[in-house]
Amino acid sequence: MTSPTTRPLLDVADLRVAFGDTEVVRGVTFSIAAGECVAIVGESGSGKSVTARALLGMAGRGSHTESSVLRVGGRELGGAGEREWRRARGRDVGLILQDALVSLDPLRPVGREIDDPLRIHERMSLPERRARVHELLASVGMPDPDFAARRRSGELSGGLRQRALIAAAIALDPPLLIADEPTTALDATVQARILALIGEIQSRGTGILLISHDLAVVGHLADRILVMRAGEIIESGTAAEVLGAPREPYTRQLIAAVPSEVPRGVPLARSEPPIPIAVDRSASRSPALVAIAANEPPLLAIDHVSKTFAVPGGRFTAVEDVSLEVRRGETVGLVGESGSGKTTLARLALGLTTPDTGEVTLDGAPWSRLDERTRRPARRRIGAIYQDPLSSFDPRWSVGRILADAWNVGAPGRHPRTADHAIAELLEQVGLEASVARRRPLTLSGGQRQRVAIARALAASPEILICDEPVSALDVTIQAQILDLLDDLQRERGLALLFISHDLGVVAHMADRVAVMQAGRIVEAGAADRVLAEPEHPYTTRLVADAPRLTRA
Amino acid sequence: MSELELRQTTIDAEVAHAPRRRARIARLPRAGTVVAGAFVLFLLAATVVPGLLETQDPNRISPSEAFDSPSLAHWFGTDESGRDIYSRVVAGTGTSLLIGVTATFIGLAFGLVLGVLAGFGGRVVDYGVNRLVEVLFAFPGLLLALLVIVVYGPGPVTATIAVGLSTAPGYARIIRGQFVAIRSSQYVEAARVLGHSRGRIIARHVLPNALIPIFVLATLGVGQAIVWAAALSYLGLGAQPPAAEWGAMLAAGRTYLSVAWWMTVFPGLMIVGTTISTTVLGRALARRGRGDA
Amino acid sequence: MLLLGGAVFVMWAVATLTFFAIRLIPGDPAQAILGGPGSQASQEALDQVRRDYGLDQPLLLQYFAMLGRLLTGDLGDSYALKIPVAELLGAQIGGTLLLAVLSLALAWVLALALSLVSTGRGRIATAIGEGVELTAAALPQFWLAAVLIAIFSTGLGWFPPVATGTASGLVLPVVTLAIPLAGFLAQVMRESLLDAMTQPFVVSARARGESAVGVRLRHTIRHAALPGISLSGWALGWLLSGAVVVETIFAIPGLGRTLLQAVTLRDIPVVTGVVLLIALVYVVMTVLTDVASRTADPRLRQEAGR
Amino acid sequence: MRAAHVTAPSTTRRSGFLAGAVALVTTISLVGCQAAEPESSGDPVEGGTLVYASGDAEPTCLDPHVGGNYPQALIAGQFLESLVSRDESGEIIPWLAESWEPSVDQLAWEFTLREGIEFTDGTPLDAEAVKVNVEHLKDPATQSSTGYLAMGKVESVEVVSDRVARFVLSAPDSALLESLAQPWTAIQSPAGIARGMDANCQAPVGTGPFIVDEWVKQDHVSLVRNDDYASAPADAAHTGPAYLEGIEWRFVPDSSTRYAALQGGQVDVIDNPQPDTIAAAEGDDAFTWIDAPRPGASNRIELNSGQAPFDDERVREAFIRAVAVNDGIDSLFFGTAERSYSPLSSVEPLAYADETLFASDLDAANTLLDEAGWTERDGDGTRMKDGVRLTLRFPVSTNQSIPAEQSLFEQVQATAKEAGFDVVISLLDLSSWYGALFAHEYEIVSAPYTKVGPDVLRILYHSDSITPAPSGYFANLAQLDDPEVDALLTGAASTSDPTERAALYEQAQQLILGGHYLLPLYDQQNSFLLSANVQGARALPTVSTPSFADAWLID
Repeated sequence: MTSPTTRPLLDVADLRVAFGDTEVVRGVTFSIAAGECVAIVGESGSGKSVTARALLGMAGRGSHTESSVLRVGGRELGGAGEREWRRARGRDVGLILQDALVSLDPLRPVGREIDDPLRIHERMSLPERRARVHELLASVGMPDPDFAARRRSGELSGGLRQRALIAAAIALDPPLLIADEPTTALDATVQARILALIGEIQSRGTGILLISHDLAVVGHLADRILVMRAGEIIESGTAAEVLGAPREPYTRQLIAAVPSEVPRGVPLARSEPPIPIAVDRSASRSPALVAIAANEPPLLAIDHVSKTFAVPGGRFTAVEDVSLEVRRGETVGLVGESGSGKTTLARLALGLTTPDTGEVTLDGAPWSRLDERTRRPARRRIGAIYQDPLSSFDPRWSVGRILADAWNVGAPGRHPRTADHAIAELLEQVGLEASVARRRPLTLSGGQRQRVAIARALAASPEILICDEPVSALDVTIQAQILDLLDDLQRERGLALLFISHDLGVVAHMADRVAVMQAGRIVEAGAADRVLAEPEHPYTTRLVADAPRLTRA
Repeated sequence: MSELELRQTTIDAEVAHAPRRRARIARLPRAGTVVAGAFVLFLLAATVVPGLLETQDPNRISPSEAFDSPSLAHWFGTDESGRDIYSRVVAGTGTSLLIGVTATFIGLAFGLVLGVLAGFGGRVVDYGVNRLVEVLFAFPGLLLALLVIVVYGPGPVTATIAVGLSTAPGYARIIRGQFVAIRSSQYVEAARVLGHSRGRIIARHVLPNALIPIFVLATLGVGQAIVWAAALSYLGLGAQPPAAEWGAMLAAGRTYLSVAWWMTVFPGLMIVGTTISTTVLGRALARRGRGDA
Repeated sequence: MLLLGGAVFVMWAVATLTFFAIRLIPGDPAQAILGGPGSQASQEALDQVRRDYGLDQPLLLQYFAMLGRLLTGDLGDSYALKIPVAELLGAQIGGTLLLAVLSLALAWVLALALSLVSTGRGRIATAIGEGVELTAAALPQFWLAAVLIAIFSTGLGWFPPVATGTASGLVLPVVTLAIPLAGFLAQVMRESLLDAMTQPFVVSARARGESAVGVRLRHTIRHAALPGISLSGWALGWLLSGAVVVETIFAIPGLGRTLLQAVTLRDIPVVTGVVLLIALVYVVMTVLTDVASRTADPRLRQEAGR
Repeated sequence: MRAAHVTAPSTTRRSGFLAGAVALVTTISLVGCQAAEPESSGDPVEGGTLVYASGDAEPTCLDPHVGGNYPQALIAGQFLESLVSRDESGEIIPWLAESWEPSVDQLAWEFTLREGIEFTDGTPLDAEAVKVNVEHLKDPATQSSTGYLAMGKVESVEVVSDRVARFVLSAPDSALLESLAQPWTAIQSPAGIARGMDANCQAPVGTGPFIVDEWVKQDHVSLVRNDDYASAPADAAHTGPAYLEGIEWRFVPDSSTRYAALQGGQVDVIDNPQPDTIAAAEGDDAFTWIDAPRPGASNRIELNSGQAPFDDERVREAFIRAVAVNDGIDSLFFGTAERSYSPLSSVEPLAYADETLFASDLDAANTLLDEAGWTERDGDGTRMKDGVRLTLRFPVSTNQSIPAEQSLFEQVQATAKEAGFDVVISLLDLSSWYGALFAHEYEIVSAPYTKVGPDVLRILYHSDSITPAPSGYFANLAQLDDPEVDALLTGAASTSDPTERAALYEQAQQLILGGHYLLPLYDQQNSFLLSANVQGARALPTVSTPSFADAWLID
């Protein structure tokens, strides 16, 4: 832990940003010293990103920014004009955004993007600049800098392009670097390396302002943490203070919502969580469920299934010889990084894709072998929940119509008036008011949409739900609520869940058994606590090691 | 013909970025929609009851009043035979809109058949239809129109058919694209997972969602069809005298551009006004259909 | 992407379609050969010509004979001008392509400029921009040409109304063709520009100190231009149709005028030749724009590979 | 004995893919150029290239022997010359032939050629060349239409000496000199002809003041001065080479563009100007207007008397009485065209006009229609008889009728409607237009016809012309079938007495007009607008084509 040195790189006092009459940042005060990493934590809409942008004079169109102090690199920029701000951007402050795929211009070679600050701020010759770009790419750990400089962001892997984005931000070695959700879209292993890279930059004396919704990420890097909510900083302190002894209930709620260390069955969102020391996972599991799981044949059985797709110049194997069983009332977690074949496996389970070899059976009966016409009546038994609920709704339909449509499948020919009643009931079950039925999904928040999606899945009275990254797009507290909801519903209805996620923490919290997928194969499977505690396969070991963990104390 | 295709990109963008679009559209002046609505109402009135709006018989000649500039007696002036241009513009609304709407309808109907075949007919049919559409694209639109007219004789009917046919490949390509996009969308997948039949999914999800953007395209197509029919009139192959069709009026007035600007400006304004107002309204309706704004 | 096989198929289908469609046209080809409609050619002359040109053969034989000639690159002789069609069109294609390509380029520039100027600058600018686009797209070329001539030739005397092969003579025809096309292109470009302007990379670029103008010129303009590239094949076809009117008005020798004249004269070999040539241009252009789009935007390559 | 009857429809104005535009003269008649002949100011100046913008269709062959239409005549006059010409009084005057003499039986004509004339390829102009030309015209392989018909009675040409050629006729032909005055029978270099049709079409070789240098299709023909020119016609303003270095003959189909180009100084001369531009140019010192109506028939609307309803003369008269065109002609043609009441062009001295037959009288028209049994009316106000509507199909060629004329037809339509006629105008391209005529799908039609002399009446109104040619063509569009008219026209063509001939033609015209077979409108309009810097240009008094042999440019 570094302590603030004499002269802060950034000094902000009473920063306020308003859009029209709505104030979204309300009196934020903090400072960052050289070599220090300060993190702002908050959920979407808390004003953390607007704060970060305001520090670059880029709060956005139609915004009004004021502050009593806004000193960047020793220069007061409060009330500065665009020209003055431009001189500061890139030179005094660098910015790293989430997902370099869209944060780097997809049509320009990354070398040009990195070159931009050099061209704009420095009088350097072309060869000098080219050499500097090479140097920068090498310094962020790019394997082949010259090759990479000529690539466009879409032609690089997620980790490499994020490195390129960082290289562009530190091109002029700015004393302050703002990282706004720098690792959010990345796989765990990549995330760990990018965080290490940021830590390395920090160790060179650069001040870092880290913006994140993820306490686990923040915990790794930050010296001090500011918790933001509704435009205000409600709590601040050293990382140890905030994570170890949170004063504010909201902070405690945030910490509790992180699922990774919370055992199966313990709600994440509802009450004050106990500070877990060592919890016996199996103890918290309901004995009834275990009994069911043990005695019955698997509800869903995936048996030596393979699937390949034609790609230019050959075939791509998405799923290779995978076997997996889900029993009634059980949650099976499927973990893997992007591109590992998780989603293809989900589609195979749903009967949307037919396997090349192997077979999927439902309740011991053929499933993948059936033709669509025969399979159709049984489809209601398997429900699905997607990462992006909005795109899974017909944009023209209201929530009520969406639910009625699904409900009719569960029991065709039922009376329409009963449907209204059923819809209200479904909405209540997922924690929504009955009036939501009249609204269109577009007008709902992300969490509400996912609740509607769950309600739809339940409407058809399924026996098993395939959940493909159901919470990855949600804020941590919302994620906690959705996970709790799924947990409750499972308990009430005896549902089986195939829970697919890239997030080890979420899977650890949800799953009874875990299967780890890599490059189309299941490399390891077994009871959740065993796999995560004592991984056997090196890949699993690396996943577990790289997963961000909330470190307290 | 297939500026429609260009439009398609626009609409894809609208669909893909519905929330952003909403924010943007909300900023557009509502007055625009109102004005467009009023204009379309005028057009409809002129189509249904032209007699109420005309100030005199649109075909009444009066050589002594030829080339009179706009005045209280003749709001839009008179043409080379002393006919009242305002009354002719009103009288021509029905014909012009009929040409525009029918041609668009023909193009759309052909496009729909081809698009549905390609979108739902399986790989082989899709391939075949796509090649056919490519062939039609490679065939210059105006030539197609010329051939139809030369074979079946000039006149509003053949001009309409000709314009309609030449727009068909553009529509077909767009409609196919719409179908393919919606067919592979997640809400169609969600409906499949619920166990809905193919026919029900097409009827309840694919068609309605595909047709909304196509409706917007069609509103643009109407104006464009009128412009194309006007080009045929310039070549002397469009509407036949004394029909007061806008394109024909524009073509006739071109000769006298230096003598009587009003002969072309007013019919021209009608075409432009029709294109803009139907487009504005079409977009507004599409937004309502999609549920944003 | 049109593969070679697809291209050959398109050419064959266009040739076949043209061959049979043109036979539907009333009018005796033999008369077209003997001085056109209204000629008073004798029965002997008509018979002689029918024999010479194989017009007395069954239709299917004529069709295969035509295909055979096409395979050897022989487009036949013009009925009216009695010179090889290839020679006639060879002299025309350059001018028409030059006209079309210049118009396309100008349309791009105008559309880009309009969308850059009017996008993201508030609702009034947007409304004006959209109004200009729709109006431009709704302008009939023959009328636009007359107005441009009235202003820039007769009024100001800047450009000649008759294109005589000089650069200044091409200005008005190119502008006439480009304005409506620019109206269409701008609508699409505005959309992608707007899309690009909300992308995070714009924030990144500005955070590096790029100015608003710099962002537009170095970043978003490329995104706006992309649909312009991919629509060039279509646009070229549109321009070639428009060339019929514009070449007539500005007295430019070219394919459009040749086509119109050939249809009027029922000069079947010339009509077939022009149609095939335009189809070829379209096919080549489609392939080129496809390649260009993929080069400009690596995302498209990935989609294809997925 | 058959009279010389050779004809073809002519093209006017913008069109031009008509096979023939013959002007065969049966008598020496006065065909004048009514041009406001430009006043020459100052002395001729050497040099400069004149730019001519033609609205007529571009010829498909520059050799007027092939086919033979007006657009070919327009340009061929610049580089080809005929054996004889005519002056403004209508007198035949020497050109390539310095004198001629018919035999007593009128079956042989000896032409003595000028001495020392060479074609521009160096071939001498001799009797052999004349022989080759006539044989070329008569050879079916040449595909000549107009010239072939003009040489109908010429059996052969004999070479009497180097300079004397003897035309041997199958029958007396008083129109021979006029036939030979036409551009379609112009004399070309035998060596040029020997190159074959392709080469000769591209650049015919003649004796004229200019030489074809290059023909860029659809764009222009470059003509350069013939520096050895020495064969000006007898009425030329000067002898010897032209003052101009050359002519750039451009094809500009759009009339507005043509006028704009003239205004901008891009071109020096345009043809086929729109009436409103003529009116505008007339009041402007910067332009000169040459008004040169074509010889032959007037522009008129023919009434198809061969089928219902116009097989009833009362209905024909009713139509002619019902329509009003005078105001329309005034306003649409801006005073540049004068109403005609004759079947013949006003440049024909034997033209007979009767204005009283054409006075508009709606009441009379209604009475006549009532008498004819067209008493019912349908919802539109169109008259009906036995359930048949009084519909008049009116095919209009967009290639032949300028916009003003099309507008006039719309006015005809509007005024005829008041009497209960439903006139259905179809705007057609030339091929479709002929198709409609050949199929008799018309009740009224307007078809211009250029031919020097009143013999055009025989072409248009003799019952022989009802029978279609193999191609389907027939000239008697009114389907006038009257033995009395036939007898008068045949007699007029064969008589050698000018007074008797004039009387016969007058009687024939009285019958044709009195039978209400046609509605004359105005002369076949043929105008040129010249920039004021063009001096000394004129329209030749043969078929009113422009001549630039005496023209020069001032700056």
